[in-house]
Amino acid sequence: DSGDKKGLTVGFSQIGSESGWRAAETKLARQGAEAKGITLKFSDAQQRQENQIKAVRSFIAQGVDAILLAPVVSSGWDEVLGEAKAANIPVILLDRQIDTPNVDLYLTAVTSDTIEEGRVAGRWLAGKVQGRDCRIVEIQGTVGASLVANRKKGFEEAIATAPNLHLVRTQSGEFTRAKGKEVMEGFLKAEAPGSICAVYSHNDDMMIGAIQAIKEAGLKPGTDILTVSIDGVPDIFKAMADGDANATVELAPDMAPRAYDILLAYRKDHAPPPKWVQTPSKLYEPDTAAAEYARRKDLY
Amino acid sequence: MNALIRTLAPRLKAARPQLALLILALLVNVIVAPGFLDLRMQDGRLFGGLIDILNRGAPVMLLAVGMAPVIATRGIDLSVGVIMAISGAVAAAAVNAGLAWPLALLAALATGLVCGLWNGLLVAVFRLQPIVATLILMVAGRGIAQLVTEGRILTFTEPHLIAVAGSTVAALPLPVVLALAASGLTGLLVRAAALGLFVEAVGTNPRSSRLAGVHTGLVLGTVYVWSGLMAAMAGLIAAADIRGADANNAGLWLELDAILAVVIGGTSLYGGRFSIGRSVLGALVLQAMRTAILRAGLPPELNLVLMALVVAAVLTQQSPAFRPLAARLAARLKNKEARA
Amino acid sequence: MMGRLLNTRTLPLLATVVVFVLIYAVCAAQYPAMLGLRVLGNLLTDNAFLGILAVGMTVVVVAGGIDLSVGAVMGLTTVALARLIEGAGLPPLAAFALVLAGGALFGAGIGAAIHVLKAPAFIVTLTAMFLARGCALLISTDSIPIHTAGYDALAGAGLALPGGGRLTLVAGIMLLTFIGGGILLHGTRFGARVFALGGNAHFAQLMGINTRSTTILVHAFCSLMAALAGIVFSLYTRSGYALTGTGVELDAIAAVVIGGTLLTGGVGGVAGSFIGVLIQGLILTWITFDGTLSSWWTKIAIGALLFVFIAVQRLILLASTRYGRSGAGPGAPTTPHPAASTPVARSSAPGAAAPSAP
Amino acid sequence: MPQTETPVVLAARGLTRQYPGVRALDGVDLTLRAGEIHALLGENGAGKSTLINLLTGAQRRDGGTIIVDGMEIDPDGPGGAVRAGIAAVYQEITLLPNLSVAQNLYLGREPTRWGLVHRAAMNRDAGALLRRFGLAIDASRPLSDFSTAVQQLIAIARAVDLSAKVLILDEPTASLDTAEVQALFTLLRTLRDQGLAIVFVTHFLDQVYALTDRITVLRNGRLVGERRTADLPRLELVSMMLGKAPTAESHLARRPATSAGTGAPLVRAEGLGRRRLVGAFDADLHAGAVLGAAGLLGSGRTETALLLFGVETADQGQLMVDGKPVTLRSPRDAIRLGFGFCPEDRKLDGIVAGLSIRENIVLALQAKRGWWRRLSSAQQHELADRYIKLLDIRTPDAEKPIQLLSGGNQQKALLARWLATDPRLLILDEPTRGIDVGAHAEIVRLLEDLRDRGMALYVISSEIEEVAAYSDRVLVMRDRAPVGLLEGDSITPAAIVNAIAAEHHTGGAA
Ligand SMILES: Nc1ncnc2c1ncn2[C@@H]1O[C@H](COP(=O)(O)OP(=O)(O)OP(=O)(O)O)[C@@H](O)[C@H]1O
Ligand SMILES: Nc1ncnc2c1ncn2[C@@H]1O[C@H](COP(=O)(O)OP(=O)(O)OP(=O)(O)O)[C@@H](O)[C@H]1O
Ligand SMILES: [Mg+2]
Ligand SMILES: [Mg+2]
Repeated sequence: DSGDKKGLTVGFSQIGSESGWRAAETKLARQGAEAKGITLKFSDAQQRQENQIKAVRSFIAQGVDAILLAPVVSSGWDEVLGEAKAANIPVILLDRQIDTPNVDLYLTAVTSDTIEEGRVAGRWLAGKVQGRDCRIVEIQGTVGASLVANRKKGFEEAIATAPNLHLVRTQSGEFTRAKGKEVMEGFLKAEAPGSICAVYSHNDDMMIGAIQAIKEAGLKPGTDILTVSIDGVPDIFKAMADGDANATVELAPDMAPRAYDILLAYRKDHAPPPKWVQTPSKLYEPDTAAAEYARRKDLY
Repeated sequence: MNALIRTLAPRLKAARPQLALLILALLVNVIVAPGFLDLRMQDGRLFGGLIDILNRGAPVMLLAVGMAPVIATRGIDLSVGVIMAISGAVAAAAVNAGLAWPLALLAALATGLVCGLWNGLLVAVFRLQPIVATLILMVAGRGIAQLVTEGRILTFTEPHLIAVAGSTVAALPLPVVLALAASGLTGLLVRAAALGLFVEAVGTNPRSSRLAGVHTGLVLGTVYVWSGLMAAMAGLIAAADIRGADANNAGLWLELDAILAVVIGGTSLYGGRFSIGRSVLGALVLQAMRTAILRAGLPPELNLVLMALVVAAVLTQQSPAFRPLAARLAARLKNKEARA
Repeated sequence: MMGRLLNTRTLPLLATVVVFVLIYAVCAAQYPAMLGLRVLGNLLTDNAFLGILAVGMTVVVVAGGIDLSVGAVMGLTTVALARLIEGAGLPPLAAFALVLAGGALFGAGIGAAIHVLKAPAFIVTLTAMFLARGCALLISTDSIPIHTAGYDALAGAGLALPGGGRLTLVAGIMLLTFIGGGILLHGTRFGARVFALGGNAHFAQLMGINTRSTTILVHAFCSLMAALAGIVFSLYTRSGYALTGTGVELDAIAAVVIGGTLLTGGVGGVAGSFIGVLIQGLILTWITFDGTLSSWWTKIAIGALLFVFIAVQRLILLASTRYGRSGAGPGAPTTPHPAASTPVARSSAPGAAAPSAP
Repeated sequence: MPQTETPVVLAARGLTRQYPGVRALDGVDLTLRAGEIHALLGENGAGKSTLINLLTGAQRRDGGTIIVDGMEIDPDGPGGAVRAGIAAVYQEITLLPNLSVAQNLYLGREPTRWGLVHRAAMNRDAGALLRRFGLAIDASRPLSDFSTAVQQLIAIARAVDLSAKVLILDEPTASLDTAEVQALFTLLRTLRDQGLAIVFVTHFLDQVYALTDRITVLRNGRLVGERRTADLPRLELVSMMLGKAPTAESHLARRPATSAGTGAPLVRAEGLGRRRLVGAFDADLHAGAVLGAAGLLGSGRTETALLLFGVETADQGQLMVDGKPVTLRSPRDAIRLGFGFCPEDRKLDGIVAGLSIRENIVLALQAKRGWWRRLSSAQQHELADRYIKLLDIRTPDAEKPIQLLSGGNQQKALLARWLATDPRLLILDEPTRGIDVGAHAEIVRLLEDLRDRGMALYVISSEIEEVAAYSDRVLVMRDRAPVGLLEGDSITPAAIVNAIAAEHHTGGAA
């Protein structure tokens, strides 16, 4: 194959555009490609695995130089990745891992550790409330989405070590602001007034909805009820800066640029990269929120 | 006053099945969350479970108000969910671009109008089957909304726009007032003017209606435009509620809720008779059940199954086959009792 | 000859084929790679499950109904299969038989509910969709890979085509399903009953058709096809996942409608649906080949292309029905004209037809 | 005619059917003997169709027994009835327009080969079957390609082919012309002679006497009596049906308007026509006069009405209203000019089933007034009640859904719809089809009354005597083109028949 960087064509099969976070990931993928002189073939799968498989097949048919895949589910990729391999096209997984006995099918995976994200959130909460008794409600993502089980599992692991933390209610907010708000309203009604001490949300959008619900119920989010969520979208930093939220665990959206670097390095020296390039799951608190907001608001 | 009673009484009587369902759904809520029926006044606004249901149900109420006449013409509007998303996005983008809030509101409503006009054109002039005609906008419309927001949630701080969902009129949240006012206005338009008769005539026999001089194209166009307008209003409420336009998720699958509400309201999907009031009741029934499911504290994996069972029960209760069956069952029970 | 070829039934189909060929030609001119057998093979394989769903949907729609539950039933099937094979250790073929039977039963239940409750299919199948999806999530919220050796062999089976393409087993199943569906719908007594039911359920009943059993069988068949699509999908991905096929029912309906089957029932066929499926696959392939469209422009493009297809089809139909008054287009509401204008040979001579004053 | 009593094939006893607000059938008996043609007679709404529906199981009965060949049967639907040897042609054509003619004929019992439907055989058999009815049509064509008359014949053919013991025909001749009726009668007589029991419903008394052996009369859902046709004089039959002695005067005495057709016409069609629809025709419609249209089925009479009412747009000729040229692009244009139109297909183009009688009556007037000037409920009720009374529409109240009325009463409600708009020109396509003797006379009187009050009428009818009786001019159509215009004293049934039949080569080689 040609080793020149110029004229490199990369196909990117994105899950869809269901959230601001994902829009940011796509945006960074495009910007990064432009910066590195890569021609990016982008395909939006609209949340469907079959569309992703179709896209990967089309990429192969077009003879791209590499494929980025943000898989919507963890299993079911062996066949199509096998085809890519047979065609000698390296595949880099973004954002989510896949479940396969044959890790040779892809070059590497650039993802965060989603269980760890839950753990970070749980550990922060345990530290925050110290020994105080705390009844927690959880707003989880879409039932069946691949992150949900892990973010739940990690969080539960972390709070299991602290006997004073109790997860009392969990309901799905389907990753959306509106549903997050509705679910939180329900929690506030269903639990005895003042008895909820913290909310854990699987993403920031739902948390922003929940914060509004808490406010509308006449309580002070961040004070009366602690909040911790995952993603690190600009609006949650704004909320933290305003004192309405307590913590967020960042899921860095710059997965594609990292993948480009790996890819270019690989094409240069043909040394296989590590199978998992883990992105950090950093926790942010209000102290840095204003600065972080300023840094991010144009990124999204 | 007497006249009011005379017009309302038969309607209430016709709405007995829906009222029964609503009461049942509210009862479930009471069981799930004691204190559900409590109402309290705070800062000049009523709070309580009933208000929540009205407030949360407002968007679907509006959609159902627009959907009922559409279904009565033997049509269907699958695009209302995305019209919500587009209009919300337009409003948010407009205020964020510095447009005055009244203009932003008008722009959002105009968006709904244009979308409805497009649907109406395809159905009435181009003569496409309504499902297909509105499917086109359903597919493309979400993209249009995302084009406006670039896939982000467009958060806004314009107080007047937020007030669409956040303010209070006569102790009720504004969305509730808006939804009720829209149903009242639509009801008036439909029954006090002749539109209702034309809609029902076109829905049952378009050929006869045309021969009788009814402007069928205009009637069809109007109902889709109205549906678009109602959806735009619902979209404004949804955006104002979360202070942001979420083009990706606003109104997602709500068209199905609206259709369900209209059907629970007793309108046949084969066109003909329809009732705005009962469709609104249908929307409330749905919201009450959804609220109960959300608050029951059961694992979320069960949500869909519960929803399915609830709708199945509603369908059974409404089915014409159910009444004699229930009567027979009751009779048999009575017999058994008598024998025992 | 031309007249026979261009009658009201074949015309929508012909228009669909013409549109398909036109668009394919445009695509191929832009991206020559799309011309190869590889892309064609992919088109069949990648849309195999959709094609199978479309066969079932065609039958339901011709019978005057609709089925919104097919995507969910397909998803449920994939999870059930994964559980049965990976969890319970059932041999794949036994698991297939089990889910097919389950699918048919589920559909029979839908049909029975529609008949007994006199409820519209739209709502009953919407409820069934909630139920199937809910059950799938109860079985497992995770996606479950299937690694049984036999499964891989089945999934990998296929014929190599020249040019790097493959005619896979799943594509073969789809083609067979279309042939089988065509025979069922157009060649059997059952098919005639389906058309009768869709034409006018009440009249069909007056003509002695058992509408209850027909409704039940039609929906059983559709869900059976959904289960088969689930099997194909699980072979295609070698895994089971509860959210598989979300929204696919609308694609299937669109394929059926593009293929010239009327949603009002009584008119249509599976051949058109086949083209409808290919057209949808083509749209997506073109969009990926293009590769410059953002997420939102992708959606807009899909909607716009759908519109263009339907518009072109209607224009073709309108242009050709100018030479004969009858014929409803695809997507057009049926307003049958009772007195069409075809002259008819009468055996009684005009002289003999003169009435004698009574 | 059989002299000795043949064995009873079917005995129905005490059949009862209650609809909300109407007891449509109240303990009615019916006895059918092998090899007889049995007329079932009664006014509109007497319960004839209901009785038939109960016999075939198309509707559940509330009481009574049906015994076929000594065995009690309980048909759970038309399928069950067919298995018991009973087949029926219903009043409205209940065939499936989306299927081919052959498929309609053999639905549910298609010939098969290797388990698949043997289309070629089916089409062949269908062709052979239809030839017995004088139809030489391609049975593989969709049913919707054919006219009502042909469809009616196909429905009859299907029932004849299905019936083993009992054949029921509910107003089979309503849309057939004389030749077709004769052909049908010949066939029915053959079937009778083969031992079939045939039930025949009609409103044409001539046909009753020409064909039937025995008569059962219903009135208001009750049995009035059963007689042998030969023993029952016409006048007595009519009084059995009406429940009172009929007025002596025949409604078919010629009574044209006294001063009709003079002066400028209200509406004048000059060479109006449309390609592939109907050839150019001239017509003058005067206030206070009736223009009749006569012709065989399919001669293009309906099409002239479609052009005059703007349902189809003319592509040649000129329409003048009040001496001014106008172009009609839709029915609304015509209505604005004060036209009204009662179409021939009641079910498809006329009634809005599901809406009440009241709503059906006010529909055209309301459409004329527009969206905003709504008729108040009080006005609507007043209008509906007035016309229900004026036209003697048999219904408990105006709120009943119109599709539950008997056919004749639906026709009257449609007439009411147009009368309510107070039209200047009323176009009536087959206004007396399916209407009973009593109502027939009423409608004819009503038309004369409307004419005398200065309305212009254009009446299309297949009943030549009727056309001859009240028309001031008669337009004769053949092969979609006008072939003659009769005026004044030259209008006699014989003259019309001659005009239809004469010089058929000039009628246009369409
Ligand atoms: N489905 C129904 N529901 C309620 N009433 C009905 C229904 N069908 C018929 N009726 C009523 O039953 C009575 C008998 O109707 P039927 O159709 O049997 O009359 P008919 O003798 O056939 O009249 P025609 O000569 O006009 O056809 C009528 O008063 C009619 O309004
Ligand atoms: N005897 C027939 N056999 C077959 N087709 C016929 C016959 N008579 C008419 N048609 C067709 O039926 C259609 C209906 O005829 P049309 O309505 O123009 O005639 P009409 O004079 O109004 O007759 P009608 O007496 O039914 O009102 C026409 O398209 C004609 O081709
Ligand atoms: Mg009758
Ligand atoms: Mg006619």
